[in-house]
Amino acid sequence: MKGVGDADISKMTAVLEGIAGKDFVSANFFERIKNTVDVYPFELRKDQICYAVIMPSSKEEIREVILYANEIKVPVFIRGSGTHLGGNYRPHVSGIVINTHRMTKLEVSEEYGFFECEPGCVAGHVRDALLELGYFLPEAPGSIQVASMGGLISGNTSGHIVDPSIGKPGDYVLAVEVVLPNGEIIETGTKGLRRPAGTDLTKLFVGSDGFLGVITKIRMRLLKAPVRAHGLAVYSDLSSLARGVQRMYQDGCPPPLFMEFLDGPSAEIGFGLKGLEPPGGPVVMFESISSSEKGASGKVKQIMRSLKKEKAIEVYPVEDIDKWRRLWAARSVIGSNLMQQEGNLISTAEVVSNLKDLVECMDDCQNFSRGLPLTSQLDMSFLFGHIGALTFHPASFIPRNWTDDLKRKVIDERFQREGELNLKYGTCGGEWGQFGRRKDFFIKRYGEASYEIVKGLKKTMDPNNILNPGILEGYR
Amino acid sequence: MEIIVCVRQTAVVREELEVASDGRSVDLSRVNQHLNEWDSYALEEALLLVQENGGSVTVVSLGPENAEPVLFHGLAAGAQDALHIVSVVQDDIDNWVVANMLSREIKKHPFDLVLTGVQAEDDGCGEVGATIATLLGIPHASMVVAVECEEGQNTLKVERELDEGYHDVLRISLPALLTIQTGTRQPRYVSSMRLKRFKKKAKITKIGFEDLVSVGETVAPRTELIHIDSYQPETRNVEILEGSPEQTVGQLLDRLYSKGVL
Amino acid sequence: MSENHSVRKNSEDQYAHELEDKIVDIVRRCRNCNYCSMVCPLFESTRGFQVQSPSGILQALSYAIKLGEVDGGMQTDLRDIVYACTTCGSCVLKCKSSGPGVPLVDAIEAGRELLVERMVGPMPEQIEALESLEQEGNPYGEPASTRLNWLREFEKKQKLTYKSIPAQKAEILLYVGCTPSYNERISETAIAVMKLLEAMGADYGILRDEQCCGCTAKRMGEEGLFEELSNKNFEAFRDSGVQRIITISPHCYNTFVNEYQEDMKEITIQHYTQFFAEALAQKSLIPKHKIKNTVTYHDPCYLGKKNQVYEPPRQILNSITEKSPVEMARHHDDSLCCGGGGGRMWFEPEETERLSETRINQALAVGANIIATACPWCHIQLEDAVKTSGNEGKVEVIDVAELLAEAVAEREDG
Amino acid sequence: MTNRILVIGEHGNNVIRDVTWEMVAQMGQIADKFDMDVQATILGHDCEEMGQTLSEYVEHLYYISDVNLSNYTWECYLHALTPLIDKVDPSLIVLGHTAMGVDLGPRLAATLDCSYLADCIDFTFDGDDLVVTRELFGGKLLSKLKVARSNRYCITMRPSGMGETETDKRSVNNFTEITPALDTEGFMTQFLDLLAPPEGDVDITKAEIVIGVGRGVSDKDKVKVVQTLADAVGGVMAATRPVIDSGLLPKERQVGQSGKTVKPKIYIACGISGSSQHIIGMKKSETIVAINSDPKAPIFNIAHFGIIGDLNEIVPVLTSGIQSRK
Repeated sequence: MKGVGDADISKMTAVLEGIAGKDFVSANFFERIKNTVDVYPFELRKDQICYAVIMPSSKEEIREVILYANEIKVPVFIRGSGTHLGGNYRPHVSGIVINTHRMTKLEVSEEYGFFECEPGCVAGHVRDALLELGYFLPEAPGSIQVASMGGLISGNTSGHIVDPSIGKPGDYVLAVEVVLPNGEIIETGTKGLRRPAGTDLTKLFVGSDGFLGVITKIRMRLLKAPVRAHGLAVYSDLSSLARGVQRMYQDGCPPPLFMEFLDGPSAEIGFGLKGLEPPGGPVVMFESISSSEKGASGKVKQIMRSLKKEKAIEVYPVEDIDKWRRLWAARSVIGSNLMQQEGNLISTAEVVSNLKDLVECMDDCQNFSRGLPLTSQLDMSFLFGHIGALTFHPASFIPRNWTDDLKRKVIDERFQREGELNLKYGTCGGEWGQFGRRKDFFIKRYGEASYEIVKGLKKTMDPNNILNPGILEGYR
Repeated sequence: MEIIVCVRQTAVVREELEVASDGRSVDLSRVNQHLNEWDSYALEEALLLVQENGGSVTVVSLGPENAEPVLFHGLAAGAQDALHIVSVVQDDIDNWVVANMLSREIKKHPFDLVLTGVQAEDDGCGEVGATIATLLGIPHASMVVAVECEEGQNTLKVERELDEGYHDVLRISLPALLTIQTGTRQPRYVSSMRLKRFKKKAKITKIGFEDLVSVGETVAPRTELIHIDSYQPETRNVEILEGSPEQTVGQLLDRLYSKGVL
Repeated sequence: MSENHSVRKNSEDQYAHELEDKIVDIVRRCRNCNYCSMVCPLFESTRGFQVQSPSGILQALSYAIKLGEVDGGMQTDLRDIVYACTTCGSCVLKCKSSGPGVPLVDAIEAGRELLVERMVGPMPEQIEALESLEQEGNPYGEPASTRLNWLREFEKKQKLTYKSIPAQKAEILLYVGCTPSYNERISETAIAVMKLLEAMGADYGILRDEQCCGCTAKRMGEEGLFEELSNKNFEAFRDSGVQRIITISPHCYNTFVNEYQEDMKEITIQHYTQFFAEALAQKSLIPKHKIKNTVTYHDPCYLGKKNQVYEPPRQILNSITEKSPVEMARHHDDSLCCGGGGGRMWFEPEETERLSETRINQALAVGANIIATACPWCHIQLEDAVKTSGNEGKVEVIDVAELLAEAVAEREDG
Repeated sequence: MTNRILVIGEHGNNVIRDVTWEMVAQMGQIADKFDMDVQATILGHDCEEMGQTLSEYVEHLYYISDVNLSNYTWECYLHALTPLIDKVDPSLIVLGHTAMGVDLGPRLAATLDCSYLADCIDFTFDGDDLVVTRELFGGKLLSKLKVARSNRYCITMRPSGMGETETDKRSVNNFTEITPALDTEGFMTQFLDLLAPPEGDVDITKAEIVIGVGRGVSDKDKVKVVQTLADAVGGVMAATRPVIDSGLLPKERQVGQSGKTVKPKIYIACGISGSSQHIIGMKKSETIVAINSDPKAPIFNIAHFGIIGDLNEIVPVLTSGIQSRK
């Protein structure tokens, strides 16, 4: 539908109101804006502002919206909480936004051994609800207190969780209910605890970057909440820190659930903000889980032994849970802190290493901005990440007074560099999805043939390219 | 569209009013004054009409020196010009004189539309509007609740409020005078900071009666106020029920049931 | 009338631009992470559209300023969005958990100022209140001359030793505030506070010509009116020579402490709960008997979240209750706003579930039959909610001062 | 000054409006007192019958008939009336203080260049001077005004809401029909449409019990409280203009001059001060109960039973009281 005018918008709105009711459709200019922007730090362009926002309450309503969108050839974007850091899932052309805010049913069926939730459920709420019953949600994005389950499962991201420890959320998803881009509603998977052998369509939608279908229900296995134990190591330099982590794996230690690191400067700030003694060097903090106190603390000791071997300044278990909470908070506040204070714009990259080259990758990430004309001008850069998952987040702060155009250029530069490094180490991003701004990388990494497969898939399932267009095509 | 809005300052009555010792006037020394509610709707209508159709708004008021605030209010709200016909204590004024003087001043300016409120909060006469229209020889419509400019033609479509819930719709040719009813389009709020700013910079044109009346001519009032009373209710035959809520309600129900109305 | 066409135009208008810059500067620091919406009473009590959350309001404001084509219906849309906020400050506390925090409420209130300056704000229903504030010094359309009527009535029942300031001098000024002065039910709080001051034999006085502290004007975005009121009040305070001011409303308290001129710091400002908690500690007030009911305390946002005064009211309640007070599911800095702040007392905001009713249910859930609060507006909101939720007789809303006054009062029976 | 009074009658929906009867009645008294004649006129089209009826109560009735008078516009009425006024030469022209009177009165007076007084609640002659009583500040004060001596006065009379009052027939039936054949060519105002009041879910004029709410009922909650009372007594809710304007209740619930007129068995006025405009619309109710915190409120002047107090306290008690007696 070219050149959508106000008249079309009000017509569209009327139809949508017919679907979800007047109260749950908005053509309010500002509501439309807010549903188009996310954490990704770019101003949106006027031609990106969505036409209308609908908050459906059921898969049937979503189905009707999708059918209508196909009929008038207007794209549909699914909106969870808008917390994607890379801007991958952000609408880049105008369309209808389906906001899942109202779809928040959560049912725990202990007798079956699984729980089912709707896409609008906030991961943090699900986590807490499960914990009350003694269960554990295999999800830990930084934004857990707002991020929606629909988004997390569509991206199949576990956030900070160390994959070798418990894998990805997808490994626990037994089934999903999906509204297809052609309006069909299907359910995949099983009600049993055993996953289908052979073709399991669940895998198609979990981690589909959201462009193959709208997930309207997620069924996940219930996991007993583990016992947790914690440890911390301080190093004199980042290379030995990296070697320590390598050692942990080489020694065959049971991988921790979480293993974060901060470089000197960010540790300094983070610890300071949370009223902790500055560690006096780069620091690794980790959490091991087990079914028993002994098991968990045993794992921590085992890991500590490996870490020690790489001349750590100090390595010790963290028994005071409150201290651990503050440590955990310390690593998350750095970004927001500088942004809130200065209004500077934070740009983070996601570089993943292979085990063998971890030290070299650490070194590359330290010099992330080397040779980048703009990025190298930034004096404020930090390095932190989920080192247990071999993941680095080189972060830089772009001064508030730089022009939007310059800011864009910097971020592009950094995207390029991120790509180069992931290519170099034969890896890929582990948290932020594969397409959107990463499409070019995907082709370089996996080749045109692979890209064609996905395109073909999309074409078959969404001939009118109605659902979340742009993610697959990629955009800057 | 050139619009002239007649505005007036009236008292905000929140307390019992004292009749002055002369028995012919009300002591308003302690009472706050503001823009007559009906006039504020007229002003808003004018500002919106100009926003929608272009043109400018002029506010005019007849009143004593201390009536200036309503004119500043008009300017701060968005009027371009303000005219103040200054009355002095000696002036013997009734609605006839007011309408007469206003029409004389309005004649001096180009206009397509004159707006007034339906009536003033104090005397509630609703005399001035239609009288001005007559004196200007232009049509009027009173108790207007909606105005619509008709493209091309030099006419307006106006909706008026009638009795018993009825409304009527008229076509009226310009120039014309409308008296605007309240509850139509919410008058904008003018902040005290805005008002201060405009009091500093804005300019009000002052006009004296002598500028409007030729030598020897007099505009005499047609009514003379002889006496003001505080309200004496017509003899009440109401039975006021006394006591706690429970008691009063009890008595009331007894009576309603015995009367058989319940 | 370009300015009515846009929230951005009319560039010669410097004051408006300062406001716009202030807003843009604050929003720039907002990462739009939406953590705030998770604790926002507005987001919780409405349909949950994105603009019904703190970051949503901020985005709306900043884009209105950036895109600058906001006119007609959009202006009222923006107005309704910006005025819906209760200004409870939960979002600011949440934001602080990940750094110094973005002053979201400041941006929202600057937005209201901007809308008022552009003659888009305030909410239509608030205009009468502002006119009344300007003319009578209270937002209730009541004559200034009847402000002390409650006191005259009270004097008929009890001999009082207060001084009439400025005619007489006193060490402590009891700043009554508008709601206790004009709202019959809330006058009871003022009366209780006076009984306590009398019981302490305090040297206190009341302003003969008290005026609104200006909080309401400020919340509605009427900065000019706020300045007029605050200047008048400040002069009255200074000239009275009092060393201490005790307020009944947390809103007056917050205004005096955080929004008045620097010199105000020379006078000790206390909410009455702080003052009486000290009095109890120093034994200058001694409870004679204890309250048997199960009491829970509702934190007024302007006392707790805005000023971290959490404990004094609890200390008071602890000292006068038989079984120690119970806490509702949400309390202290996680407390749930009653919905009455931010000028919302004067219009009907969207509420799919009324915050005050939610609050009543939280109180019933912990078996409380008295909800104690220390804010006139919370009091009104909660008392209404008891009625509208059909819980009359089950639970009662009483001000901390009333409970304390009862506890210290001479009585034969225990 | 002549001894003739001319009443300009009003009608609507093919009935003579109450205000017309009120004017005829009051003018009758004045006429008797000061030895004057009451004459009246009715303007319209196909209204002869009404004219005939009215003619029995006045010295003379002029029925001005023209197709252009089927709907009121000040311009047509003015053109139709001025010749008649020249003919009758009345010293007192009386209109109702109604939408029509407010619109036509000042125009007529200014055109005839005679003095005008609006919304008079009482008047008398002092010699040749007309002395009228009217309200100031919405009824807070009463003012007496003397009208400068002249040959002609034009006034609008406040409708009392009492409608047909005791008026004896003036025996002789003098009825004249005038057909002015108005030429509206070049008229500046043109009637386009008459809009009937909005149809509501309920017709308050049919209800036997009406609960009226005024400014005292200032928000949704208070409306709720009153609604429960209405439900308890099986009545319907109505309101004064300010309440309607504030959007708390739909327009079709408005009682008063610019709203509907109700005559229920019981009218319970909650928080209604009793402006004349409202009283007109409910005064004829069989039993009027007023609940108001202000003992001075004019509503108590016409109420049968009054409770002075805060309606938020009293209404719930009343509701439960009624439920318990059922």
